[in-house]
Amino acid sequence: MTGSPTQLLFDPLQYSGYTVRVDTFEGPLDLLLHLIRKNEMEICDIPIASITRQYLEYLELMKELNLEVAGEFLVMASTLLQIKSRMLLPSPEEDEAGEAEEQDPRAELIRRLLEYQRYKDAAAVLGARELLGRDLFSRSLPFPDELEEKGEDQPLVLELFDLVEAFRQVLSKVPFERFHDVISETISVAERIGRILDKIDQSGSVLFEELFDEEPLTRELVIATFLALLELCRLNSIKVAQSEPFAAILLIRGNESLSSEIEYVES
Amino acid sequence: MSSLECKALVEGLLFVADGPLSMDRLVSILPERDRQEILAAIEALRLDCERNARGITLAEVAGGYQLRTRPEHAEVMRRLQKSRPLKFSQSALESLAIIAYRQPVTRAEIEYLRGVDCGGVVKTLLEKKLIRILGKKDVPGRPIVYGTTREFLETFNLKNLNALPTLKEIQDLAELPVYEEQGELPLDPSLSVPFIQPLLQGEPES
Amino acid sequence: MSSLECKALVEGLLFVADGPLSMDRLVSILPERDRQEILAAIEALRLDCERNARGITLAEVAGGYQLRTRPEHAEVMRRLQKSRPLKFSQSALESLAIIAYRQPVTRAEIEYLRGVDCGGVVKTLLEKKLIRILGKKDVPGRPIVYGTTREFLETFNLKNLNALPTLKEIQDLAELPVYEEQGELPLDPSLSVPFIQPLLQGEPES
Repeated sequence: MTGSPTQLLFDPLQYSGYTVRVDTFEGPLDLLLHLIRKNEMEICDIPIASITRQYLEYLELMKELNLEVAGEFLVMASTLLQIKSRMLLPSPEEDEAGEAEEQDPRAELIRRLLEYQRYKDAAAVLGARELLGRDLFSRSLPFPDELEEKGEDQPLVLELFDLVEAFRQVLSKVPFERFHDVISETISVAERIGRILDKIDQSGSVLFEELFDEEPLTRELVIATFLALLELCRLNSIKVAQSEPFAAILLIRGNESLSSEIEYVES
Repeated sequence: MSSLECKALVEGLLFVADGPLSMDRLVSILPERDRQEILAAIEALRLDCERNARGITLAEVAGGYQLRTRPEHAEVMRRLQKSRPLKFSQSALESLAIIAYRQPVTRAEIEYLRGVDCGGVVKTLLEKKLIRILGKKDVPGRPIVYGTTREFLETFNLKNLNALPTLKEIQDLAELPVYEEQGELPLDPSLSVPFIQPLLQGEPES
Repeated sequence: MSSLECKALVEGLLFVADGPLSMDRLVSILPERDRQEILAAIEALRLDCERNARGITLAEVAGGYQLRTRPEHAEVMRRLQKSRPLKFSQSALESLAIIAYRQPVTRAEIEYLRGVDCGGVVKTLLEKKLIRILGKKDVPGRPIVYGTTREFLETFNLKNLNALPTLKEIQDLAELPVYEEQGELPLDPSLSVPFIQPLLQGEPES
């Protein structure tokens, strides 16, 4: 079972250029599966000392070949060493003997290997399908896209990712220092603005207290709602009214007319 | 003659469409025909394509119908294409498989299952529109969750997500020991075994 | 059988091509067939389309061959185009993104960020009910400020605005700092995790 890592991992008859082969493991789990298969081991009962030694030999080989070893491989190396050392501990004679089965230090690793094997197989099944653009072709003549050609009320095709990407592109063209912070903070205030306007528009007016009658009322929510309220007042979008001192505070829409504003946009 | 005409119309529509056409869409475009008639026309067209050694086939994909070339002609069709044929890396396929079977799924879950960083792959899959952002998960940190798209079904020639073989079926093929049903991944650092913590530290804070 | 196969190949090629294919082009794509054979296949395909009440015809145009829908079906084909889901232009998407992420925002601010006039796009977004007027900003000129609507959230299937992915979350995907973490390999027992060190000394060789 021992030998130089090169012989161990790469049968020269099988792989003529092993330096290329080295790079093809998807990650530590893939490498472990490879070693298990190569040694005809059972995933469910991995000889941890042997597999650890081979795994480390492989990393050593990568190092000798001056290949970069990704962090994940190192994390797995210390995991293996840790499991190995735990296997050597005398099993603790706890009174909860029923859980002895669970105490196998390899259990989590085995679970992950089995799970990874499942998705690796699923990936192979996916890759073996008849793929559009590789095995099958359809016509590729998209209609010209134009939002401007409106008229009918057609559903919109929009992906969130496109929206974020569009924003990222915009910002990448703009001097950065002016637009770095705020985003996440702004959003919750903006969200409160939307909520308040929705509430007012639904019934024409809303009581101040009603702004705070929802959800788990967190400190942040109260602050954001209040900031939103101030912002809306500043924008003259809503008015705050009270029939007499200490009476309920009522919020109503400001007296701006929407139609004139849309015309303003056009100009 | 009417049914022949309906078949011709359906063929023309499928020919012109820039993606699979659903039955609902066909019904709304052809209000003069009823659903039954359109279904019959599709069936007749499918048979036509099979029987008469046509160069195209009628596929049922992504919840609709689409005309496609025959798989046995792939090599010749590729000669016509200017762009290089579609190719998936192992990491893209593995990530896609995980997203397809476990959606909605977070990036951390994909990385836990694959044991490696998947940010770059996820980004590429998003750009190719094979996956999409479904929303955010209701756990601390509110991570983004991902799922597959209609384009995924189109590309992988699937009628719908249920047309994917189940993991159990795949496992039986591979004759692996059967493993328990899909459960929550132990991604909460406080619950998980110590060794995955270092991986999680590289996670984006949100 | 070979001529049937040739006809099918030609049909597939004309189906996939994004323009008319000349005879020379067909000959170069199908070097296994001679020109005469291809010409016969085209003629057979043309007859097929005419005789069998197909939805497509083979037209000879601009020095090449092309499959087209039948002229008498034009009206129905136009209905398909009209019922197409709308895709967003890049300018509409960018403006919507700015409004979503920076609301409440003025048109001048959108235009500052995009560097172009946005009046038309803003109007369209208002008509699509994706954005709305929140009010007027208390600065000279009292410009209108915009924000997103409930329809916006529904379109993107978002629970609320907090569910919008942040730029950071997307940017984190693209970074590839995997190799940055490269450190010493824990190959030497004296370098490995301290607490297991004593145990390693008693390690049996397998």
